[in-house]
Parts: sequence; C-alpha cells; structure tokens
Amino acid sequence: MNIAIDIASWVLLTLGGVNLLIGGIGVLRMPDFYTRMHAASLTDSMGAILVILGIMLQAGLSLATVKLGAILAFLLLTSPTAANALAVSALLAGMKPRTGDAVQRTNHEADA
Amino acid sequence: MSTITLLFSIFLLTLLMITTMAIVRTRNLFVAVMLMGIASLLIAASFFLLDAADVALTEAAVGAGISTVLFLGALALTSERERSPSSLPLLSLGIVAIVALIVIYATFDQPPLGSPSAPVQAHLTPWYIESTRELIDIPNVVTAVLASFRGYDTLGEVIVVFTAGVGVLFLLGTGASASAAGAPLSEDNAGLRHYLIPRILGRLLIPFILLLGFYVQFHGEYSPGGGFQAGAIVAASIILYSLLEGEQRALLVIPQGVLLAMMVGGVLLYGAVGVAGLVLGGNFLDYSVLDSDPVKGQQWGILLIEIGIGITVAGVLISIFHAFASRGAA
Amino acid sequence: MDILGLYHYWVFAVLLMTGFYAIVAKPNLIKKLIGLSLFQSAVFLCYITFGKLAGGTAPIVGKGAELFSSPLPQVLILTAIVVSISTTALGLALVLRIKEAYGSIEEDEIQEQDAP
Amino acid sequence: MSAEAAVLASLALPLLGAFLIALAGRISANIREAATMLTATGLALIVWSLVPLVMAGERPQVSVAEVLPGIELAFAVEPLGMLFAALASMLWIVNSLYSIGYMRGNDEANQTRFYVLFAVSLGTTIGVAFAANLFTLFLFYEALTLSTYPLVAHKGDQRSVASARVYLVVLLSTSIVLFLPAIIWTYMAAGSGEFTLGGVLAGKLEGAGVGLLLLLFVFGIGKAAVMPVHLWLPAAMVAPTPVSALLHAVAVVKAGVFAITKVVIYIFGVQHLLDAFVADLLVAAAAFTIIAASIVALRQENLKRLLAYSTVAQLSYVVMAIALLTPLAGIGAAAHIVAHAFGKITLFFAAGAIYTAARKTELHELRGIGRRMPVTMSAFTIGALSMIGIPPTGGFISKWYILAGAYQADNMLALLTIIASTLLNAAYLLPIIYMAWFAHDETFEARAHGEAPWPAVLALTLTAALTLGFFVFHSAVLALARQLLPGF
Amino acid sequence: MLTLLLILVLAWLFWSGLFTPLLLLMGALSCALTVYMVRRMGYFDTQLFTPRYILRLVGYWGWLFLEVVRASIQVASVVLSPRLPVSPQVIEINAEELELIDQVVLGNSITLTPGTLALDVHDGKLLVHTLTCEGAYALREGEMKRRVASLRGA
Amino acid sequence: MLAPHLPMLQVVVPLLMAPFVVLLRPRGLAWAAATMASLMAFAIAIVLALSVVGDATLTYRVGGWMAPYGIELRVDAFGALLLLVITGASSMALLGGQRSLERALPPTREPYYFSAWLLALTGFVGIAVSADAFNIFVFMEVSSLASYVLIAGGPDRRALSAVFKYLIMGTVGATFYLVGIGLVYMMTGTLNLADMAGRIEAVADTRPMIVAAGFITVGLALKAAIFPLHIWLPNAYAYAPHVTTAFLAACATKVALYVLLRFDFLILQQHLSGHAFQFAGYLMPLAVLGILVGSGVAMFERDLKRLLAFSSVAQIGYMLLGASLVSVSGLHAAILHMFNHALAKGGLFLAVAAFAAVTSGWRLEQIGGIARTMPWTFAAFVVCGLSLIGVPGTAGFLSKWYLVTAALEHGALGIALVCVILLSSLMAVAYVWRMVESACFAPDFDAETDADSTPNRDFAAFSHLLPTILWIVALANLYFGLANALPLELAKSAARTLLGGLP
Amino acid sequence: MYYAVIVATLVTMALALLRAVRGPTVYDRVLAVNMFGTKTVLLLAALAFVFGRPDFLDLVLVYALINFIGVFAVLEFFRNRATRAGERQPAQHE
Repeated sequence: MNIAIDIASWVLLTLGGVNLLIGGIGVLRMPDFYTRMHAASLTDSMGAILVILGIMLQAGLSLATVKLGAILAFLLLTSPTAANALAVSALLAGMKPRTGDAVQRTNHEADA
Repeated sequence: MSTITLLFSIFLLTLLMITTMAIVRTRNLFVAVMLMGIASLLIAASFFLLDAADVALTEAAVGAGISTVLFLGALALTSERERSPSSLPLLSLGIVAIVALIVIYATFDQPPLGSPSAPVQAHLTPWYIESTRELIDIPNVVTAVLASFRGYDTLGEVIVVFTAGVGVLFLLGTGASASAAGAPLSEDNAGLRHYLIPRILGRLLIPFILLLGFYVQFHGEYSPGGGFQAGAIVAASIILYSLLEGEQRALLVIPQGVLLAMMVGGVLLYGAVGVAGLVLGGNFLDYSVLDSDPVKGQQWGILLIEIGIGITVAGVLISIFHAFASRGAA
Repeated sequence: MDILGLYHYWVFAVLLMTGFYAIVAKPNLIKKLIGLSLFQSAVFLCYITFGKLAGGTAPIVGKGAELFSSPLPQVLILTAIVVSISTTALGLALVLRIKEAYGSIEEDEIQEQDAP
Repeated sequence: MSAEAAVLASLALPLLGAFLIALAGRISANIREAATMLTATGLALIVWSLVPLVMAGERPQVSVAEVLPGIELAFAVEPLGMLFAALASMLWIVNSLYSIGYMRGNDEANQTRFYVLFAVSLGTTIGVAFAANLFTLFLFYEALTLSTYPLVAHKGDQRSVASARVYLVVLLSTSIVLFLPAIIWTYMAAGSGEFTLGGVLAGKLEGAGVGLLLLLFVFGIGKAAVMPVHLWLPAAMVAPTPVSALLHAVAVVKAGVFAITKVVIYIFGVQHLLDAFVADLLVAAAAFTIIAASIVALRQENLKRLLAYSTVAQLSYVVMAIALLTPLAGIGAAAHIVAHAFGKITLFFAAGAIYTAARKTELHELRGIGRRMPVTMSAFTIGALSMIGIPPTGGFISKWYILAGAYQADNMLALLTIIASTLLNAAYLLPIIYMAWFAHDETFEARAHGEAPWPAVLALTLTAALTLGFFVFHSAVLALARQLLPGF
Repeated sequence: MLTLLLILVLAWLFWSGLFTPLLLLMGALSCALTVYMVRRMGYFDTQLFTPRYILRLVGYWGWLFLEVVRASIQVASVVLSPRLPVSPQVIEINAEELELIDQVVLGNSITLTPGTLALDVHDGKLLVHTLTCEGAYALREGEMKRRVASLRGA
Repeated sequence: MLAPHLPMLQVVVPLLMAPFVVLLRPRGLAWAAATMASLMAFAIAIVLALSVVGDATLTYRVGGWMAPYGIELRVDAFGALLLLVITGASSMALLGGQRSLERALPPTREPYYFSAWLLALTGFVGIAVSADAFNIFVFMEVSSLASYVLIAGGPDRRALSAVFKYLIMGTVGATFYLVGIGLVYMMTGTLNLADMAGRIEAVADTRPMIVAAGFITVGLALKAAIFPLHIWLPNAYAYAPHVTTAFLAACATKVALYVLLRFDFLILQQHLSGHAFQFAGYLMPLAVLGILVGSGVAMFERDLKRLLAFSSVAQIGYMLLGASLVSVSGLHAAILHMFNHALAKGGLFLAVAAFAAVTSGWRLEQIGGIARTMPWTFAAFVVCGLSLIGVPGTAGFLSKWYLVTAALEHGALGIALVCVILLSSLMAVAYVWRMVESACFAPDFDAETDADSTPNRDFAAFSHLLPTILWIVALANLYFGLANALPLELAKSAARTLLGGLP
Repeated sequence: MYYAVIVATLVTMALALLRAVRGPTVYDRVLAVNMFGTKTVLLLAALAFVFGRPDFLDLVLVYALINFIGVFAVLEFFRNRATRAGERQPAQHE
C-alpha cells in the first residue's frame, strides 16, 4: 500500500516537475507576451496541481493535506486571476496581441 | 544541512545575485520594482532553506505584498524611467569593489556554514532553547526570544514602525484629509471595480486572507508567525480591498480615526504590558508576574504583546498605503 | 564543503555591494531606495546564514526535531526587516514630497534647482 | 563691610549698575546718567575703602569657585592691583561726567548701550586688577576685550566696524594663540598659576624656555601694545572719545601693562628672570616700541591717532621699567601707570572736547583754537607737558623713577631710549601747543564756537588738576608701589 | 453569511489543528472579526453562492481538471516542438446571459486551461486569446460555457 | 520604589507618551504633553546623573532576564552625561520653541511632529542606556526615523532633499553598523557589550573581527558626521525647523559618537592588538581635517544655520581629536566637550529660532540690526557664541583647556595639535564675529526689497518663553564655565571607565 | 523523491528569471514575477516536506494568498497611468 502511494506520488511529482520545466521553456521560447502567458499558465495550473497532489499523497490523511488542499485551491483561484489582471494591464497599455489573422468574431450574434 | 540542500541554496543565491545585478542595471524603475519582487521571493526561499521560517514568512508578507505596492504607489506619482545616467560609475565601482574585497577577505576566517562549534551556536542558543522549554513553554523559540527574552528589542521595533507611520502621515497627510471630506464617492475613479474577475475573486479571497492573518497572529507561539507578519497580512487584505474597490470605500470600512487608534493602541498595549510587569513587582516587560504561574504569565504576556504588535503594524501599514494612495487622488 | 560553505558569505558581499553601488552611483532617488533595501537584505542574509546549524531545523520545537538552528539571528533579522520596510516607506514618502516640490526625482536636477 | 565682601562688591557693583542703567535707559536719559554716576561713585567708594587696608599690609583674598582642578576663580588684592583699581574707579567718575557732556553734545546714538557696556568694562577691569591667578586674569582680560568691542564699534558705520574688527582680531588672536598657551604652559610647568610673591616658575622652568615663555606673555598680552601687536590701539580710536580716554588710555591698556607686570613679578619672579638673563629681550622690544611709536606719532595728522601712538610709546615705558627689574624702576612703572593715566586722559578729553565743540579732528585745523577754547587747551597743554615729562606735572615723577631705575640697572639702552623718546615726545606735542595758542586761524569760520558742554570741560579741568596734583601728592602711590619691593 | 462563517470556522480548525481552549476562543474571535470586517466591506449585499452551487462547482471542477490535462498536453507539445507551431487568435465570447459570477467562473476556467487566456471581461463579453487555432475552435463549441451556465440552473 | 527602575523609566516615559501625543488634537496640547514628558525625562536624567557620580554603574535587566540572554540597560557616568545633554536639549528646545514651531507647522500635522519629537528622544535615550549592541541599532533607527521627520518639518523645500540625503546616508551608516555587530556576533556569539568584551579575546586576531571593527567605525562615523562623512549634516541642519535643529544639533551626532567611543574603547581596543594605534592613526587626521575644513567653510558661509552646522562638523572634530589621543585626559576632554558643545550649539540654534521669529530669513544680511530689535536675545546669542569659541568663563573654554593639556602630553605631535586647536579657535572667532557684526551693525534688512523673503516683523508671534529659555541656556554656559563639578566628575569617571582596561 | 520536483522548480525559476531579465516588455517581467511566485509556493511546499516539518505550510499558505496582490497593484498602476494619460477606461478592445 505504502509502495503504491509512493509510486503514485512519485509519478505525480515527476510529471509535475516535467510540466514546470516545459512551462519554463515555453516562457522563454514563445514569441510574444500573450503567448508566453499560455506557457506560464501551464506551470501555474497543471504543474501546481500535479506537484501538490503528489505531496498530498505523501502527507496522507493529516492536517497537512488539508492545508495543501487549501493551498492548491487558493493557487487555482489566484493564478488565473493574476493572469487576467496582467492581461488587462497589457491591453490597457495598448499592447496588441499578435495574431495570425485578424480578430475573429466567433460569436454568432456578433457575426450577424 | 545536507549537501544537496546546500546546493539548492547556492543555486537560489546565484539567481539572487543575477536578479540584483539586473535591478541595478535596468533604467526602468518599474522593471526594477518587479525584479525586486523576484529578489524578495528568492531571499525568502533562501531563508526558508536556512531554517529561518519566521523570517521567510515576514519577507513573504512584506516583500511580496506591501513593498511592491508601496513602490508602485510611489512610481505612479513620479516617473517610471531614470532620466540621467549614472554619475561617476567608475569611481563608485572602485569603492564598491574595494569594500566587497574587504568583506570577502573577512570571510576566510569565519566559521564555516552550519558548524555546531561556532560561537553563535555554542554560546547563547542552547540556553534559549532550554529556557524556552522550561520557563515559557511554547514551541516556537523564535517567538519566545522575540517576545520575551528580547522583548525590549521588539518594543523598539514596534516603535520604529510607529515612527514610520507618524512620519509618513506627517509628510503626506492622512488619506482622509486629502480626499476632501464629504466628497461623494466617485464611482469612476474607484480602483478596479470595473474589472470583473479581479473584483469577484478578490471578494472571495479577502475573508480568507483576513482569517489567515488572524491565524498567523495567534499561532505565532506554535508555528512561524507572530504579530508583525499578521499585521502585514491583515494590512495586505485591506490594501487588496482598496485596490479593488477604491481607496475611499476602504476608508469607510476602517476610517482614518480607527487606523490612528490602532497605531496608538498597539504600542500602548505593548507598553501597558511592560508597565504591568513593573507595577506587579517585576521588571519592565517581565511577564512572569502577570499570572500566579510564571510560565502562564509569560504566555499571557507574549500573547498580549503580539496582539499589540499586530494591531500597530496593521494600522501603520494601512495608513501608509492610504497616505500614498490619496496623494495620487489629489 | 568549506568553499561551498563560504559561498553564502560571498553572495552577501556581492549583494551588499550591488546595493551600495545603486545607492552611490544612481542619481534617481527611487533607485537609491531600491538599492538601500537590497543593501539591507544582504545583511539579513548574512545573519540568517550564520544562524544556520548543520543538520538543524527551524527553532520550533516539535516532534522529530532535535537540533535547532540559532533563533537569535532570526529574531534580530525579524526586527531588522521591519526597520528596513519602515525606512523604505518613509523614504518613499519623502520622494513623493520631493517630486511635488521639485518636479523631479533625479538628484542632479534637484541640486541644480537648489543652487541659488 | 569686610574686605572680602568689598572685593566681591567691587566686582558685582558695575554689573548690577549695568543692569540698572539698562533699565533706567528705558525710562529717561537723566535717570540713566544718574545711575551711571551713582554706580561710578559707589564703585570708587568701595575700592578706595580697601586702600587703607592694603596700605596696612593686608591682602584680602576671595575664592569664588574651583573651575578646573587646581585652577580657581579667585581674587586677591595686592598693592599693584589696588593701585590700578583705585585709579580706574576714580577716573570712571570723571569720565562719566565727561561722557555725559560728550555724548549729548554729539547726539550719539545708542547711548544706553554705551553706558551699560562702559559699566561692564569697568567691572571687568576691576576683575583684572584683583585677579589672584593667571586663569582669573585671563578670564577678565578676555571679557574686557569683548565688552569693549561694541564700544569701539559704537558708531556702527563701515569704518568703525572695520576698525573694531581689527581691534578684536588682534586682541583675541594674540590672547588665544600666545597668551593662552603661555598660561597653559605655566600651569603645566609650575602646577599653579597663583600670583605669588617671588614667582612660581623658579626652579620649574629653566633655560631657553623662560625666554620663550616671557615672549609669549609679552606679545600675547596684546593690550600692552608692544610692537607689532599695537595695531589695535590706533584702530580703536574710532570709538567715541570717552572710550578712548578712559579705556584706551587707562583701563584697557593699563590692564595690559598691569598683566605683564604681574606676570613678571608674581609668575616669573624678578630673581628668576635676573638669573635667566632674559629680561633684556623685553627691554629691547619695549625700547624699539617706544622709539618707533614716537616716530610714527610724529607723522600723524589726526589728533586722536597721534595720541594713540603716543600711548603705545608710553605703555612701553612701563614694560621697559618692569623689565629693568630694579626696585626704583618698579616704583617708576607703578607711578607711570598713574601719571600717564592722568595725562593721557586729559589729552583725550581735550581732543574730544575740541571735536564736540568745533568738529575738528586734524592737527592743521587746530590753528588758533586756544583762543576759542582756552580752558580746554590749557588742560591739553598740561597733559602734553606731562607726557614729555616736564615739571610740574605727574609725568616728571614717573620718568624720574624710571630713569633712576635704568641707572640702577646700569642699562644704557634704556637710558638712551628714555632720553631720545623725551625729545621725540616734545617734537610731536609742542608744535600742537604752539599752533593752538600762537598760530592764526587762516580760514574763516562760519560759526564761532566756544567751549564744549560744561560737564566735559569740568571733567578735563579735573584731570588736568590731577596731573598737576600728582607732581605734588604722589607719596601715597609711591607708598603702595614700595610694598612691591619685597618682590625685587 | 452563515456559509462563510462555517467555511471560516472549518478553515481555522483545519489550519490550526490545536484545540486548546484559548486557541479555540481566539479562533472564534478571529472568525467573528473576519465576518464583521467582511460585512463592513459590503460583501453581503449580494448573495454569491448557495451551498447547492458549491456542490455543483465541485463536479464542474472534475470536468475542468480533465480539460486542463488535455490542454496541458497540447500546449506542452507545442512548446516542445521545434517549429513552435503557434497561431494565436483573439476571439470574443458572448456570455451576457450568464450571471456576473458565472462570467467570472467561465473567465477563470478559460484562463486556467492552458492554451486559452481570458483577456478582458466586460459587459458580458469575454475577450479570449488562444494559443492555437484548435484551441479557438474548441472554445467556440461552447462546451465550457454550457457547463458553467448549468451550475446555476435548476 | 521607582528608584531601581529609573534607567528603564528614562526610556519608557517618552516612549509611552509619544503615541498619546498623536491623539491630542487641540492646538498646543500636543506640545504641552511632549514638553511634560521631556521634562520628566530630564528630571530622571538628573537623578540618574547624581546617582552615578563616583564611578557607580546602574544596571537593569529588561524583562527580568539576565544579561547575555536578555537585554541589559546600563547607565554609567558617560551615559548619564549624555542623558543629561539629550533630555536637557529636548526640554529646553521644546519649552522655548513652541511659538516658533507653531509658525513652521500646519496645525493638522502638529501632533505628529511632537510625537516624532518624543520618539527621537526615546531613540536617543534608548541608545544612551542600552548595553546591548543590537538594541542600540534598534533605537538608533528609532531616533533616525524620527529625526528625518523632525527635519522634514520645515516649510523650506530644501529640507526635503536634505532629509533624503540624510536618510540614505543614515541608513547606510546604520546598516554598516549592523554588518559590524553581525560579524562580531558571529565570532563571539553574543550581543551584550560586556559579554562581548569578555569573549572577544579568543578571536581577537581573526579577520572578521578586523573588518567588523572597520564597519562599526565607519557606520557610526557616518551617523556622527565625522569628516568627510559629514556631508549630510549642513543642509539637514540648515533647512530643518529651527527648534528641531537646536535639539538635534545638541545631541544627535553626539549619541552616535558615544556609541562609537564605547565600542572602540570598551570592546575593540582592549582586545584587538594595535587597534588603539589604528584608531588614532585613522581618526586623528580626519579629526584635524574636520576641524580645519569645518571652521574654514563656516568662515565663508552666509547662511546663519549652515554656518553653525559647519561649525558643528568642526566641533565633532574636537571631540574626535580628544578621543583619538587615547588617553584619559584626551577622552575626558572629548566627553566634556560633548556636554559643553551641546550647551553652546543648542543655545545658538535656539537664538536663531528667536531671530527668525522677527526677521525674514537667516542669511547674515537678513539678521541685520537684530541686536537693536532684540538686545536680550542677542546678548544670549553672543554668550553662547563665546562659549563656542572657547572664551574663558564659558563652558567651551574648559573643554578646550582640557583638550590642549591632553594634547600637550603627546610631545611634538601634541604641540602641532595645539596649533590646530588654536588656529581653529581663531577661525571660530572669525565666524562667530561675522554673525555678531551682522546682527549689530549691518543695516536693518529691508524685506520689501528682497525678492525671496516675506516681511515678517511680527512681534506678536514672538514668545516670551523663548528668551527666558535662551537666557537659561546662556547662563548655563556661564555657570558650567565656572562651576562644572558635575559634568567634570562624570566626564572624568567616563574617561576612566572607557580606558579602564587599557594599560 | 521531492528532489526531482525541487530541481525542476529551481530550473523553472531560473528560466523565468531569464525572461524577467530579458523582458522585452514590462509585462513579460510581471509575468515572470507572477510565475516566480507560484514556483516559490511549490518549492516551499516541497521543502517543508523535505525538512519533515509540514507545519511550515502556513508559510506557503501566506504566499499563495499574498502573492497576487502585487499583480493587482500593477493593474492599478497601469489603470492609473491610463487614466492620467486621458485615455478611456476601462480598456476595451476595438
């Protein structure tokens, strides 16, 4: 049982680590600010989820797990919010996203 | 410290050095402030690696929240870019290099990192740890030393914070007076109310931040934390509120008078505990006499003065924030 | 290990001097304050470093903890951090007033205005 | 009143008087001047009441405070100081009388300040006179400089301020740079600065050090106006004449020579100096000053400046007399302090009276003035004769003793100097007298003037009388001076 | 308000893990104070959440998690592929019919999913930046919006 | 009952009054409360001073913890003397400065100002009584932050830039000090000064100790405005509100110097070989240069307050010179000069405050004729000025006397030093006399013709308390010039203590 | 077992730092800071377990909650600046 948990958490942690790395690389590689934000959100959401889940498995049923859960919840609430706030700031300052083609109005009503 | 954590910490410190160099190099102050945020995180992580959880917590509460907000507040009212180039960089570099060499020269005789025979570890530390167990009986030795063994220093620290508050209020005026009393709440210049996501999320999180602040306050004796960190966290939550809803609304929640009362009340609470020790026949800040059981007395004393610290710090930090923010509004 | 153990102190020296350089060489007042707070952070790092005990843990008595790093430097630095942020806040308030009074936060421009 | 109380009272009274004068100045000029006269008279009475005691050989002593370990603020009355104090306090009465006439006659500004500071200056002069040790002496010496400074700068115009600056700079810098180190040296060498008959340095300091220290003292005590530190004295002549008269002919300059005398007699000790063969230095310096100052005086156009240079020369008489280190010369020095005071104050009074009545300050303007102001010019003549040393004036007595002293010391330099300077004195003073009485006024005067206001005339008459009187009634002074003789 | 109080109390108890009377008292005090402060802040003017909503939210999170995993793999492959095949798009989603709070949930869900990023939420319109065209199409299908809308539905 | 607690109360009284003061709204109340607290502190300081006469030392364990573990307070003669200076300066400045401050400060900010005043006072006395290296740092920061506030209070905008410079340099100084005590702590493991002195022996020759000594000295030298680290001082003093300047000029730099001397003599010199020599070797030239340059600049300065500020630089040089002789008599002179200079400089700046109540400014030409309009104030000014020069009969003379005698113990070098002292005394005569001349003889300044000043001949605003206080100070200058048993005894005992362990 | 994730976090931090130093726009830097914050949370959480002191999670909690205030301040900063520049606010895409 213990071994199973260990393996599971090991897998989660490693995957999380890989995720973080990929996100980090993405942040470096991506061509413009908005695309970089996507890479960052890779680490913020997936990376965080995996890592914390991994640690939670290790902690077992304890207060620490609850705390980790709270941490995860807060992270998942705050990081998109922060990302949004950042995007808004960039837009506010007049920074245009680089897009392949013109802005697509995908909404049906808007198209009409 | 095992070698591997040592390597971690070395890695972090290297990042820290790069960050600081970048901070000094950049001509854009906004960028510098952002990099300061990173530096603060790195420092906090290093503190944590070096077993200083309390300090890391403080750095977290201050560096990540308050400090950035204050710097940005100042930047908003001044300018973002440094205008003139550095003067005499060669001379300055020369001086700096010499002092750096002197400091490095000093390091070669220092006791190596973590050596148990170093005087710091051998002289006072065992006594503190033993006495905390015996005389105060709380788990967090840092809190015991901070609040009791060196409670006088901490009183001084509170006074420093209070002084800064008084100073900023003196220099900038109170937020209330600047935003012309009686003026209606202007809806269009009220923080981030028009940004839906931040606003709603903020609304969701503020109670938890507040609670966390109180939690840190009252668990200072058991885990990292204490009055100062708590005060900073509570202040951060109020600052968050005023960023979201506008400074004037925040002033409605905690009016200027209350803030002032907090600044004053905390210091006075601390002082009163000290004087109580004196009146009850002990020395100043001697908590043992507060209760028939000296250990209990110590615990009461620590609890009370930590509350005093928390109140003052929160009051001061919020006041400072308002003072900055109201300058922008004026 | 010995050299690695000294690394922290070297970083301390470098940080100290980086901050100091900003204070000395940069004419921008806010930059000076930034330098100042870096400068102070370096000192914090130094204190915390020599409070560290090999194999120790944070001085919070709990289960499974036997060796503790020294609490005293941490206490000192807690105080010093507070002092640092207080100084920074006061400095920034001053910068705001200076900006209002002089319309600039560059040291050389202010000096020019002060010269009769 | 016990002697000790009298000593303290004589110090406190002028200060109290100054305070009263300041208050009275707010009420009316008459009350103020009454207060001045009252203070002056009171002071004279107290000081003179001490004279019989001192003559009888008593030496009242008061110690006020121990300022530094071994260094006290203390007073002691000894003959020389008694003489000096008595002289100054007596002349203050006369001078006050004269001041009233002069100040009113010239419509000077800030008269209250003038009287207040005058009183303070007198107080410090008494302090100098009664000082029991070097420290106390130095203290009052400096206080005297500072309290007279505003008097010199009284007019407040560019010229007087500049001159006052010279006055202050010379006096203060000499005292700080030379006098103070000399005092410290003395204290360090001798362990004491008490004025002790026979000196305190004997056996403590030998060789070249003695000479060096002596020079430090002589040039450090700038008030004695030994060349080249005499510069302040002509500069001080911008002051109102009563100041020049009492302070710069009597109190201040005499404080200087008095200090030198005390240092020589009580600090070095005559015997010690004789043993060290250094007094000749002093004689030479004094001789040089006498001759040089007299020659400079010869070339002066301005009456008061001429008198100032004459003062420089006359002061060096005293210094030289002291330096001769013979009993007779010592008596001569003491007598000369008195005689010169009477004579010079008369001359200044006269000069001031001329200025008040006729607005004349230059020599060539004085043609025929004797006929318009006969009383004044008579007094002037008497004063001038006293300067030269012609009987029946006081100057003759003192010169006589000095000459005798020089002879006793077998000092040819001194003898020759005195003779030469007498000739020079005559050369610059007699033409004035001649001009005043016998020359014809060639310019037409729009306004015929008479004598100065009566208080001024009364005062200068009195001093002229004293000058003459000293020729006859000098025995008291000599008696006091003789008490010094054990020192020789 | 009671919901919040309950959550806070639970949070305190789990965080603290110490049940001495003093600390419990302090906890009660803290929770009360927090609620008081939040009340002063005017955050009880509008009802945000009902317990039922929260329950459904948990279910939604499960779906979202899978969504995030899927998107993560996509983005990771984009990042790791040497050509860096990005084709950024900005699309606008109309969510006027949703409650404000649901707009926020939608916006944050979009942001949380790697590859899509809510730029701005205003007047019921969400401006979304996507990393690739595929991401844009997936969003346009409106699966996420439907699920969010159903959180509040009957 | 209170007697054993006095060292603590000395700090606690102003400390706890400061928060109260912030709350006092009606005009004048804040002032009254601050003054009361300050006077109480003064009274405590007097009692303390009287009780340590004769080499007694009072100690106090804060919180009841014993010395190396808890924080200890220690009042010895040196500290007591400094306490007298600090609390006395504060009380006198507050008493005399009410009206002057009322003019300088907007009413809404008054409570903050007076609170900051008490905080500064707390900081200074906190340093003076502390026996713990880190505690000194904390209170140093309290005093510094509060001083920044006090200085920035003036209406002159140049105060702001001056304060900023002060803030930067002051913080750098404090941080240097922190680095220094950090290194010492690292090598000895203690922060208590006495314990430190005991444990330093073992590590005396290690490199960190040497560097620590350097850092501590430089840091404190910055705070003490020792030449050439004085550049923050002139402007900070010149543009601060006058009363602030009077207070700070009397004690701020001296407190730093106090710490410096205590550290150097009690801890470093006794144990670091050759430290005494290095101390003298580095500091004596600086002291001499400071004396000469400070006086020299003062001679040509036209702004009255800047002039006095530069004179302060020179006076700090005197104190340092005395200390750098490393002898009982030298230290004695230096410590005595701290006391005497505070008397003189405090009085001078207070007099400037009085002048400024009726003149339009304090450039030399602007105080023209002030001697006629305010003769009594002016007279007090002159007395303090004479004390600054060191004219006999005033307090300033005594310290110079001791300094010269101390220097003369050093043979040829001593004579050279004496020359410097005498030369600078002459320079002091020159600059003091420039002020006096301007006040007496310059034509009445005509404010209407001067563009950048406002006519200000407003006698109603001139408080009668100020001249009284000024005269008290001036008389103190005279009194301590003649009967100086108390400061002398304290200074002597302090010097003995400092040099106690040296051969 | 935690070491892998710690190393990964550290490397990611380094990469983020590189982005922060390089820029090019200020927003990139803010982004980096934000990323850094999350990474610190993860790092500290892992470290707490490495040290075997899970009670230090409080600290992590604080970070998780406080960190984003800075970003809000940035937003407010730009909003403020935009308002000052006289631009229409809030920003709307064309």
